[in-house]
Amino acid sequence: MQLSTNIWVWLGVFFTLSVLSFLYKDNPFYKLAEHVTVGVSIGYAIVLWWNLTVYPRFIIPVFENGHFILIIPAILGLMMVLRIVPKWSWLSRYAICFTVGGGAGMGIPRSMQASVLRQLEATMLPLSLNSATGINNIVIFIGVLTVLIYFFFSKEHKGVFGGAAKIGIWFLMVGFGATFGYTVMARLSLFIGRVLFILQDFLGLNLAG
Amino acid sequence: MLWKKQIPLAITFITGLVFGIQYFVPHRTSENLFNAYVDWEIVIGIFGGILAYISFYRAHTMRIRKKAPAWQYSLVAIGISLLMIFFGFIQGTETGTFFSNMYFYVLVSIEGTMFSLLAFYISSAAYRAFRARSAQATALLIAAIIVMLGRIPLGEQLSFWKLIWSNAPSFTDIANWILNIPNMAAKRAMNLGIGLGIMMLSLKIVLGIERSYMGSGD
Amino acid sequence: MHRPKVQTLAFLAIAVWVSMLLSGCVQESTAPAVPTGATVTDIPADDGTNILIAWRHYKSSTAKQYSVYYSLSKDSLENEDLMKSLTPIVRTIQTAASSVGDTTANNVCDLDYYVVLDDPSSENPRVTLVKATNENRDSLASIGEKVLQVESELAPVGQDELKLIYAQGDFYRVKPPDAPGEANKTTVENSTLAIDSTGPKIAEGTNSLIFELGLSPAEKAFRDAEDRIVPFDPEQNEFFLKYGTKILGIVTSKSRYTLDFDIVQAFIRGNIAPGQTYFYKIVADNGKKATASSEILEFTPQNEPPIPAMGASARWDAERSEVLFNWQGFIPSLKPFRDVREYTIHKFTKEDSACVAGEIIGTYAPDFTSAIVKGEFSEGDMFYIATTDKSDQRSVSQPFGLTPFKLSPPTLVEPLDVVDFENDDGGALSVRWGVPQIAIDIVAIDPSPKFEDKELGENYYLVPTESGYEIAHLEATEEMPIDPKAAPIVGVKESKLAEKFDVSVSYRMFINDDNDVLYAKFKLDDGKFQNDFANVGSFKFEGLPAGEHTFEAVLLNSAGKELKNPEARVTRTIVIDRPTTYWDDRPTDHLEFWRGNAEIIRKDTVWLAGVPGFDPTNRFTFEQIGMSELIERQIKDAFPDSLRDLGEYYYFVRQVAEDGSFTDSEIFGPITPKSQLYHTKKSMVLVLVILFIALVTIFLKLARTGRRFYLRPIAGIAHLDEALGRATEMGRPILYVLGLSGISDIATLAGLTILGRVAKKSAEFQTRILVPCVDPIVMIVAQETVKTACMDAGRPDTYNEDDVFYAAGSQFSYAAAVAGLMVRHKTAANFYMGMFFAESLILTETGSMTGSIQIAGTDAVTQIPFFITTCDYTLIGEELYAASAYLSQDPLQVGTLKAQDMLKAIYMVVIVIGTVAMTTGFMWFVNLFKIRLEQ
Amino acid sequence: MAELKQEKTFWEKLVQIDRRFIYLIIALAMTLPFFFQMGLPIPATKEVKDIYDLIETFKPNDVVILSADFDPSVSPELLPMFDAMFRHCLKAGVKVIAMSLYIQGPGLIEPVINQAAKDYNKVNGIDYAFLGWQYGYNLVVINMMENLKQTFPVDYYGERTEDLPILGNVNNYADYDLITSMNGSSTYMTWLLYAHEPYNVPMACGVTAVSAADVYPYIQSGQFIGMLGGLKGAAEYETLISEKRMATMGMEAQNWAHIFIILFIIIGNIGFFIIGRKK
Repeated sequence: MQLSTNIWVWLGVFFTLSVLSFLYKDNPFYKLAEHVTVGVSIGYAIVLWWNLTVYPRFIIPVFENGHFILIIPAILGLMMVLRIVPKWSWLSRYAICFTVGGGAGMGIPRSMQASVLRQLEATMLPLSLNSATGINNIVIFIGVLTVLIYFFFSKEHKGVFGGAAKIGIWFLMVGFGATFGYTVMARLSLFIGRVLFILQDFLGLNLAG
Repeated sequence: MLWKKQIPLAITFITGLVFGIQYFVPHRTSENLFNAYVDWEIVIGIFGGILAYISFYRAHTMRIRKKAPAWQYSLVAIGISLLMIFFGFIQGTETGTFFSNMYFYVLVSIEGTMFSLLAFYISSAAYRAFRARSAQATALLIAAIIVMLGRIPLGEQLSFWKLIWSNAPSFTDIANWILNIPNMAAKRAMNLGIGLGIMMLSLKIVLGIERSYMGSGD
Repeated sequence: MHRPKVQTLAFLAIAVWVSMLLSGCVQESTAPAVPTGATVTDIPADDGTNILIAWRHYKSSTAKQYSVYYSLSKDSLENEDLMKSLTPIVRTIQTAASSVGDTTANNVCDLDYYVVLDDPSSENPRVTLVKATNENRDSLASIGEKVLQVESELAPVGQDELKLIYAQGDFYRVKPPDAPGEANKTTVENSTLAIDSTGPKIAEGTNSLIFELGLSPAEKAFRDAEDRIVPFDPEQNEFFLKYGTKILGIVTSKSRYTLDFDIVQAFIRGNIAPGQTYFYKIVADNGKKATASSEILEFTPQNEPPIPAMGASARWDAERSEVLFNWQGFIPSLKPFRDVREYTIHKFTKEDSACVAGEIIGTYAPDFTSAIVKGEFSEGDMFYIATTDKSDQRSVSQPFGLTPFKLSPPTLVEPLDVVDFENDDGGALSVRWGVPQIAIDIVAIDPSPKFEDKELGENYYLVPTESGYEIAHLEATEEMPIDPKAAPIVGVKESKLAEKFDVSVSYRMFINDDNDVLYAKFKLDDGKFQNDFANVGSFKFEGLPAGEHTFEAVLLNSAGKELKNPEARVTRTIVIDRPTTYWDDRPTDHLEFWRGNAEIIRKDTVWLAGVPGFDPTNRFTFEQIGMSELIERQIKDAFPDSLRDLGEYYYFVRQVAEDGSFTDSEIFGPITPKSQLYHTKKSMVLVLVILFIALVTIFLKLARTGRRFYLRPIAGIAHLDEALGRATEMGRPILYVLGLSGISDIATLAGLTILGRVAKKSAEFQTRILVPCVDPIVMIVAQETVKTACMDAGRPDTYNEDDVFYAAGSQFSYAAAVAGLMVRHKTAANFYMGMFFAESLILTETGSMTGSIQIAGTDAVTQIPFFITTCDYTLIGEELYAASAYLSQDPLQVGTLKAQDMLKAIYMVVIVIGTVAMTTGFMWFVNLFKIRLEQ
Repeated sequence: MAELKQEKTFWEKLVQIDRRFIYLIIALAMTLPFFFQMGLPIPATKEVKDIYDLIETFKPNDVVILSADFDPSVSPELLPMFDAMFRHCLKAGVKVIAMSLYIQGPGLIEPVINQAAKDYNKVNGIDYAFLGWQYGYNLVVINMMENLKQTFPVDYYGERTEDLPILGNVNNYADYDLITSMNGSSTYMTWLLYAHEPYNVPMACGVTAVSAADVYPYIQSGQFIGMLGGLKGAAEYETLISEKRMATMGMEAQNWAHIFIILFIIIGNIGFFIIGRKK
């Protein structure tokens, strides 16, 4: 183990600790970290924004390849910026509506295909009792149906319907359980990532061994 | 009124309609229209980006001018962002530059750690708050525990019953089954609902029923 | 509070950065290496407009970009300003990520090597490394430099003050590894180990042998020699790769030698004239204003005559009175530079020994390499093939004679057709042929192979032979050293035969888009048929007993019916008594596809003497666009934009037999690709979308017109009131959290609706309600909501604006603030209605510690579980919307909800029917919902 | 009131234990294991293996697109995935294209890419391409399905993409053999909607454990070939390419962290019931 000599690593550790200090209570170090993030990410964003989009996708095409038509969307884009000028903010709507409308229009049939049709198709499975898959398929069939019923609001949960809804809630709970377990895992992984950073990059321990 | 509401709504409706239909039309013209639209959108968005940056600087300069509580932080934020821009353009963005170091060691450290706080909150919540309040909550917790055991290497070792009956399913197997069968079923049903919700929202937007995206004001 | 502390902090931070800017952020730019070793290659047999220039790029050089300037006049290269006017060929160098600074430099002082250069004056001297001995050390020191370090990884340039020398030489550092390398294994299938009087033998058998081998003598010698630096020896290539590390850089006290370079190539294509002499110069640029340029060199492109046709043959079928000519027209790798106008086949006569005046038998476009000529031929006829290029240069093949032969032209595949590609933007046509066909492959493996160890004596070696391996008993002696390829046998294992096998059968479908084929169903021995619903393409059988087994597979159409044609069914009976692989042979129709189009042919200036451009009736003006591949029984001729919309396209298909004889189809066409207006495969989506829109609009209309719909009571609402009651009893305030997201979020809106209800009730009970907000807009709306609620309750006095307030802007600060709130006010009931993220944990945990009743409602799937386990009641997902709709009875919300319900109902029906159909193998319904939009 | 004064029972004390104590335990549980590694095997689950196997079947000219659609907040989970898959692609010698729909993505993956390139001495632009980021989420996806080089005129280092040898004949959807999006939210839906569904490009995804459970429906429906779920997924992939890296190491800590969380839940609930019964 040898301590890192890289000033940046030290900086990283300093901020890691400043953020962790929030566990004790909200404090200036945490606030500093919070604002540094904002600063860095904005600066970072602006540079990439220019290097990777504005320059190659607008400046070059328009001023070198002469696709002047692109000036129109550019103007629309600038109209969007007018949002911050209360008097002119309504102008931004033209750009926004153009964007949002198209997006919405594209979305409907595509979601229909990807998250409805394909999903329905995948739920049509051959049921049978004499093979593991067959039985699993039965479980899936019941599961999907009953959960759909649980979220069906036009009929009171009574009788058979109510029974189905009850089964549905159990499926939901198992599903949420899975999410729960996985989420716990995720949260822990995040901290482990930081621990690894401190142990390896900062303290320079060789853990792989 | 007309200029501020009707026409924008009309634009939404028309673009929505056109590109809804476009999906079903493989014809060249429709292809070209689509691609042109996408190109335009990208340029619009690129310039829309300015909005975010301006509002950032506005917000913080405001705080500094107003000497709002803890305004010094805004000073830091602005100062650092300017530094990033300066070095990003002067020195480039490759590994080892100020720009990339700032990003990789500072930003990543901070944001990474911020969310890793949750590791602690979740552990104390696990201890003090996650309660099997009802049969269903119990089922949830049990499923969760199985998944948690199934997703770690140790899970195999902890499946003690395998000592007696060696080809019984281990925690890992059970977890995988839960994830692939009941969980899958439940999530599919929910996704169907969510998908509906999304389409519903899009439709309302196209039909001009949902307008909140247009921002406040008349 | 701690303002001063904060101030100092902030400025301290700034200071840290400023100091950092000064620390090592500055790089001085080192000039790149002078481009050297330039070579010029004139592309053979081209039209003299192509030149390939290659030179060395040293990896440690800072060169980022090379520009090759060329011109007819020398001085335009000498003079900077004139050079600016030239447009160079630019090659950007993709530098391998220059390492972040760490180099695995290793010190080799005590190895005592010296660098000696062949001629130090040259730009890239050749390095020799000499190991010093006591005798020659001093002399070496005088002519060379002592090696301090050898680098297997290039250090970033400009690190040290050493003189950079770009040298040549290929050396490896070879260290004897400290660990003894583990024995490598060789398996010999289908054999047994027979041990007789003469010793062990590898005999024919059903087992497999695994030999554990020690290092071969040669390898052992190489590996165990002392630590050394040796020039690379291709003979021992794999040893070098295994035990050596390539040396890329050598460091002495004075200089840093770089040995590692790439060859960079630049093409000059077109815009140079044949026969002219050009001058050129290569300029290296490091992207930071520092350049280095080579001296001025020259090249002269030539328009060579075409390569004469090779391997020409004439196979004569007397009774068909046909001759099949075959020739190798052009070197395939040079195709892009092909300069051929036509091939002509001539009769060869003694008189015309110069091959200039022979009678022409046929003329063919450059893509052709074979032709069948009808006519009367006689023994002893001789021919030659002349190749003419676009500038009328001509070269002729060796004269060749007839060889009697039985031509067997294949019968053309049936059916065969050229169709417009469906559902596209008119950018493709498609050639399709053949009937649906299936082939199966069977792989049987021993799931748990058992081996027994065999005993062999000392000094047995495994010697590779032509046929395989043999075991030899060898003793190394002075006069006869052991064959270096032979490896000492450390151990032998022989497999025991298995009784049970894992068998996987995979099938292949040979089909095209015109065939209506779904997948195969499959039968083992006389079991039941099973369908491959999931299109896995294979079936697995575990623990299949050894012996004879019958596998049957048949293709099904989209209606789940068996295909009738015999090719669509296979029945294979094979004996499985050892690990086996069986392969059905694939259909072997070998097709060539030829396309003709007036525009394209002109574009490519394929042009026959006497034939003006493209002629749809003359096959020899067509160009070949491809050959048939194995599985797909169709080719998609998708036109790049340059070849689109060029009017009429013609095709013909040539089917070639094993022996090279062929049959041509009739010419298809004219065909013009069409741009479809409707995508037929998306019909189901269309239906559902229309249904969706219809339902939504209808229900919204109805709801607007005041029609009341039934909504089932949501259990959660009852709990809300209960919690309120409890709060009132305890006389403690209640807390209402609207979540993190903005006003446009449906969840937030639902939350606000419910807030209205809660606020109204709490106003009636005169219970204080706290609403901390994140989003300013949400806050304003919330204030309005609460205010009106108090009005409705007839208790405007209970409304206190400060109770609906802005807590904090960022996620965690907000969580902390609200948590504090709970503790301070000992809130009796907490409501969480809206969109939540990770902070939900912090809130609900504190809530449950303060022992308040908690009721949550959100559509954030990842947070719901935490609410369920920490709250007394949770509105899950859409229940939240439902609750809000139920409370507000707002037509918009209710209508939406009803429409969604209707669609859900439809989903359920579809799923049920579909499942039944699938279970009963009633496929057509399921297929309505199968949409696969092909690539 | 009287009740409050009453002496606290063992369980009450245990349940109301100071949270910082719990923080300490869990912090140790996530740190110490690195010093006492168990090196337990991490067998790959089907979802992960399927991706690996597919790439194994690829030929040198096949194209794999790895899209790092995430930001630092989730990088501990997703970066190892990217790392493992990127390395596998280099190893398998397929053309691999790294990109990101999130502006913060490129900065994260660049060091990883460089390191991997160094370890396998592969060259940018020849063995792999790093296109960086482009504005427009779904627009980028739509656009690159039709024309990659127009969508990304330059790569992350500002080289014109036309000049990159690797992209020589990589132009549109027809040339992509696998797209894998690592994302911390549901960006995989964008890819599903605009890449997989219309063009049938094979897709896989790497997601944070948080959203992993929601992806299974799409695997079962065959829309995704497979999925890497959280750190475990990454670790499994590392096992497959037999390289012990960040994720595999992380699992050492993950083991104990999970065990302790489970213990917390159990103890907490026992306490809850005992106290409950007393009241």
